[in-house]
Amino acid sequence: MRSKQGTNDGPKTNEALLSASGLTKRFGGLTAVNDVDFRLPKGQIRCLIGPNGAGKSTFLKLLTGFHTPTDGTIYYKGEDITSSHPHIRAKSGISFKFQKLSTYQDLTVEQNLRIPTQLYTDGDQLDEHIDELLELVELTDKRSMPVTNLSHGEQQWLEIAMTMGVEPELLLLDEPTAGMTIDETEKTAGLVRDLIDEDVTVLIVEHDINFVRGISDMVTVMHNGQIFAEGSVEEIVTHEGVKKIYLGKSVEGD
Amino acid sequence: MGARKSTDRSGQTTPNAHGSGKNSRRRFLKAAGGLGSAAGLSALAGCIGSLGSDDETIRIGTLYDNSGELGFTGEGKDAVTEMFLEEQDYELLGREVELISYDPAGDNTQYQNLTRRIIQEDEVDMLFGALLSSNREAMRPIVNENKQLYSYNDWYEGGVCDQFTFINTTLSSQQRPMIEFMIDNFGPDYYAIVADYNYGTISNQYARFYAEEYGGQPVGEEFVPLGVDEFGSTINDIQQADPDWILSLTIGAPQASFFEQAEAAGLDVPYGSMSNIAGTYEHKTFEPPVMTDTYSCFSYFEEIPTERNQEFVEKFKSEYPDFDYVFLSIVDAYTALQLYWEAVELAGTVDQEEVAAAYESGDISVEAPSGTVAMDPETHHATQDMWLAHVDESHEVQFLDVDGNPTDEPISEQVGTSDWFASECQLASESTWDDPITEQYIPEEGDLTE
Amino acid sequence: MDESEHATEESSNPHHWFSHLLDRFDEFHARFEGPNTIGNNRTFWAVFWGIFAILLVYPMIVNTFVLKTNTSFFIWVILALSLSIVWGYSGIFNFGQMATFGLGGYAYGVVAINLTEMIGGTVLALLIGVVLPAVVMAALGYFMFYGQVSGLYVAIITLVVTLMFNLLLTRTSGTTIGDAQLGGLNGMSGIPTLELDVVAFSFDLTPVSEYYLVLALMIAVYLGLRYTVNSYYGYVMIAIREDERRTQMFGYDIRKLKTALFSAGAALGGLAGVLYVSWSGFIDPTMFGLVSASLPIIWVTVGGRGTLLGSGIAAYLLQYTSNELGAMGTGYSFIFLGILFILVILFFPSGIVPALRDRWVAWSTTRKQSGSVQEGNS
Amino acid sequence: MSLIESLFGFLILALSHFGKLALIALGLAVIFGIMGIINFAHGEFILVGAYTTAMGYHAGFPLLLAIFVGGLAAGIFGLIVERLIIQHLYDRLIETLVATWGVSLIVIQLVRIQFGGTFAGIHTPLGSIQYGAFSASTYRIALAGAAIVLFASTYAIFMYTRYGLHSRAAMQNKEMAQCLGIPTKRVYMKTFFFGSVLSGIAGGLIAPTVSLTPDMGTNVLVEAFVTVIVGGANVIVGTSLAALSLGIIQAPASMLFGTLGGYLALLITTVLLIRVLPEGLTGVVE
Repeated sequence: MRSKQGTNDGPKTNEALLSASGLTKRFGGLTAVNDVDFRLPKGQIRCLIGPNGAGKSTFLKLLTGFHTPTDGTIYYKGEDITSSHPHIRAKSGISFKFQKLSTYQDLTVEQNLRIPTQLYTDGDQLDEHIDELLELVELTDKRSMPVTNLSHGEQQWLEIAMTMGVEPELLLLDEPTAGMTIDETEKTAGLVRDLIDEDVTVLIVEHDINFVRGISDMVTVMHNGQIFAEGSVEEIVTHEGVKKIYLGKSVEGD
Repeated sequence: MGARKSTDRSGQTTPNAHGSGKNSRRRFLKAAGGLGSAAGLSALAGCIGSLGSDDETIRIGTLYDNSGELGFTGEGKDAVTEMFLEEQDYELLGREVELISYDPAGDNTQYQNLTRRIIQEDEVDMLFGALLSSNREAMRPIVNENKQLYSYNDWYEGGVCDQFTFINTTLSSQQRPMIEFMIDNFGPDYYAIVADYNYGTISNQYARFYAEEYGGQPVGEEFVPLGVDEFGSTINDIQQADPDWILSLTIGAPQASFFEQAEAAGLDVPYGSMSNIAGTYEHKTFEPPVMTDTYSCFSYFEEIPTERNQEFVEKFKSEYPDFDYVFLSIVDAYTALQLYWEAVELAGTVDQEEVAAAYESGDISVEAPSGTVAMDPETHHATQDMWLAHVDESHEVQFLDVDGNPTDEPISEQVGTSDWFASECQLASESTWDDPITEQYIPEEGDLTE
Repeated sequence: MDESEHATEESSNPHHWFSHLLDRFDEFHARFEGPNTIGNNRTFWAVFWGIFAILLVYPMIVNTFVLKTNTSFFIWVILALSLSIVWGYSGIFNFGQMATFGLGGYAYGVVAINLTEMIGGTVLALLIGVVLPAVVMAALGYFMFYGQVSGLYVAIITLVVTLMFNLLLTRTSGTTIGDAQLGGLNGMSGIPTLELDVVAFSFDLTPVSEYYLVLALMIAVYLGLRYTVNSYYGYVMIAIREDERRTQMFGYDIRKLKTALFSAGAALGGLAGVLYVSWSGFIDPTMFGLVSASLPIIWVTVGGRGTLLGSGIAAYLLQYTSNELGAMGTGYSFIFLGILFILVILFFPSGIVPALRDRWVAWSTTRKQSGSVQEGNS
Repeated sequence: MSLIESLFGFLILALSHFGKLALIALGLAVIFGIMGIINFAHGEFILVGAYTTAMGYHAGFPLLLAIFVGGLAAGIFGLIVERLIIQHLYDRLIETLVATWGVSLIVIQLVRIQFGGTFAGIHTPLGSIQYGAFSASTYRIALAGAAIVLFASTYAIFMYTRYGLHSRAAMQNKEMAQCLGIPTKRVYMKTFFFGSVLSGIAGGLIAPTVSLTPDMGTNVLVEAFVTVIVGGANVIVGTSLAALSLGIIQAPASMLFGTLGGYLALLITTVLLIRVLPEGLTGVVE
């Protein structure tokens, strides 16, 4: 895999890989994201939680360029990327995994991996790289199968491998464990943890607090389109206000 | 040119009186099992085509739409072709005549395919066909490439100057007596509603030229795309221009909605029409008084009061009761056959080059239902009588003379093509079978006046 | 989709030179094979070249009329293949593929008529006939794809643009470009046939040589596209078709890619248009009408959207059938086509050819299974 | 032409364009808005309505009754199409489009074989109104009124009936509606019927102003499409606004540049609008 430059800023430095200021998104009368200021230091694994409709998914989509913000600015590696096109952001190292499963159903496992990787890896190393990724998600023996033959969990992992194929520096995962069994969730957690070794910064939207506890350094809580609280997992779990906003509300879905 | 079926026929199905007879003579190519062995079958079809020729039989081919938008017009032409052949006992020069017809269904691609088929596979001695000018123009390249004798016989804007093509029908330039009549009787200012394609715009050029010659001018012109049936702004515009009369060059059923809408809007101006009544019998399809005071000038109307015509109309209607108006296209198809028969008899052979020479002899002239029709050697177009029809409040037709008095005579006799075209097109003197001219001349601005 | 039972596994062939030959045969075809196309085994290619051989001797057994007609069917096949790429593989529902055909035809006609005296004039006309639709559709594509127009709206815009061409060309009865009369609804006629008289060799196209030229082009286009869809570009096309946004998030500039694909498809459609006009000597605005515009869509739908082979076969057979129905003189050909069409969509939603392929695969798999253990799920 | 008169003329023209566009688009909009499918045979539903109305009228029915019968006939025809074809193709936009195109081919050809190139029309009723030196057909102005009535009724049906509630739910979120126990398949069937009836009534209403030909559906199809697309997903507000604004654009364009100009203006506006507002006018309203 591509060796990351600048190893001197090891994990947990204070330099922000990504930051947003005054980020706002309105849909007609609804304000989904409201004046959010956000910093994500390089190398961190951050979880984003919050009740239904808190604006988490919208926030992620603003970061990927999927939505254009109504107001505010997004900086990535010190550059203003607020109005740059999604594919430009992807090329500069932001990779996104949709909440909804979005592997390519008409292609084989290997072809699915080829789509992201072939843009970033030289032709002679491509096959090798794909082998590595297949191994990572333990799908080597299924490489020439149509994706439709894979289980739901396997497809999720394949997609994580695909998002890794673009050599990301920042990985945005929208509910990677949605619809998974407990075993599958554990395996996913393992996969995400491995990413730390790859020197990737990760932002995960997640509900499963056990999952969060297992992998995350820091947690950000969104509520009503705003950042409600931020801190370590333990701080958040014991936070009175956070308890309150979750009370009586569904912890399912966004 | 939209063929219209009239009210009381509306509930009936396709004509069957002539259908059965025709079908038996129509050459069918087996398409059974077409899917799967296409290539093989068309190969087979090809072999049959070349084997089946019989030198004794004379083959006449027709390509008239029997379905599609103008299907009814084509059915009329095929019906009258059959009637004519029956009158001749399917004989010419003592030899048997075989009729081969296909239905191009109004599709130019089909016209091309079938023209190829009828010439190269069926090897017809004479080809009749095309309804619209665009159909004809699709056919002509293939006709010319194969040096095929060809008759076009449906009213059009004029201008085809082609060694292999012979044309008998009303040309836009031959309608000039109507323009003169309208200017003399109603005034010089007219408003033109023109179908926005070749037939309309070129005919309009002729109209403008003749109007100028007779001291009139357009006070407004509206070009309407084919298929448009919305005339609100046109009617407004006409009322603003306040013309003495309206020149109608509307084509097709959608555009005929103009008359209904004008009537509904209370527009009360006489129409001088170059495209209605004779061919598309709006006076039969609209409820009176929509077409009141329409003046139309063509070589043929069903109502022409000559004995020859009334006999013809009676015979045709009794044989083909589905047609309760004998429109121009039917009679022109009949006359085209008369002209061919005369040319072949004069030539004494069906050899196409010799028949063409006979057509060009200057001696071809027949007594058609419309009157005397002669073939002009230089232009390959017919010279014929023009009738001016007036539609009254109850949609009855009277024929008028130049002063507007009822008459039993044509308004002008033996009308030829425009002077401009006659000077441009000199086939007999400038074109030969082996070095043919195959043009369509379209007058450009100023061409006509020179 | 996938069907990779390569017939390469058998070994112990006593005739070594023969098995060597077979290997070379397979090797040659490998570049055209992959999970994105139908027909990835020795049998397919044997049949393919067999049919090709028959087509090579075809002119010797039929008359000019049949030959000419077949040539036009091949041209329609090329048009179908172009839409198969744009719509079938890339998912851009282009209602204007016939318009690219018409534009190519008109461009060729105008240039060829004007340069009829010039050596290589018609070849230049051919090039322009290919480039012009590509440029026009690139501009339209830029307008649409950079404006985030997608899906159904692309269909509507391409349809509306096609109808506008129709409307405008109908009005050109008096319009001339140089020596060429556009001719309005009557169309443009007197268009010279393609003359391949560039430098090395020179011959006028007779019906026979025209047949061979079009046949060669059809085969070349088919193989070229098979190569393309099984390469890097093929995966990307399918990725765009399946999920534009996902693909974009991987770093692909789908706006650019779609514009390029749209334009490349137009170039191919233009080529077909040029060949057609050279074949018929005539073109008219009905090429831009609603009925014409839907023809390629019918072929691709009936044959199978995700397959080049299916689109091509459907184009050939449907054109053949409507030709024959036309000659039989019935008004029922459209009714027949309409019913066929609905039945295919209801019962073979992915098209007839893929459905037949699936049957075939199922049949041959069960046969193999009953004989020996099946090798590799595919 | 005085200013007042030309203003009046423009108003009448815009009104009649609005009326026609709104009428021919409504049925299509209902089906598109709620079921999300494009009915390419829409023009033929209008044709069925128009032909049936004319038949009824010639059989001696009063015009209004004949129009009602026309609407019913189109509705029954729609129901048959839905049962035979559409119900198997829900959620498959492109397939529906192509299949309904097949229906359109069949209907046009059958009508042509059965009735020939044209069909006896209906004389335009109600006479004309005079303004200064100008006059216009009263019936055509009445059509705009009819369009408004039809829109209001459609609105009422959506707002105040059980079917309306269900269909709105299905439109918002199909999965959710299903979870709530709404029989979406039945709702879709009813919607298709309802849309067909509306198209049939539209056909009956415009029948006295146009020539009845087998191609009449094809002729209005593009205009109907364009209106619905410009309108966007909101059936009532979007479509009526689209018809109004397109009418207002088409009227002066056709006054200035003739009928062709008006038609081109309509098409060009549409292409530009889709580019600027991919959601249609609905996007602006909401």
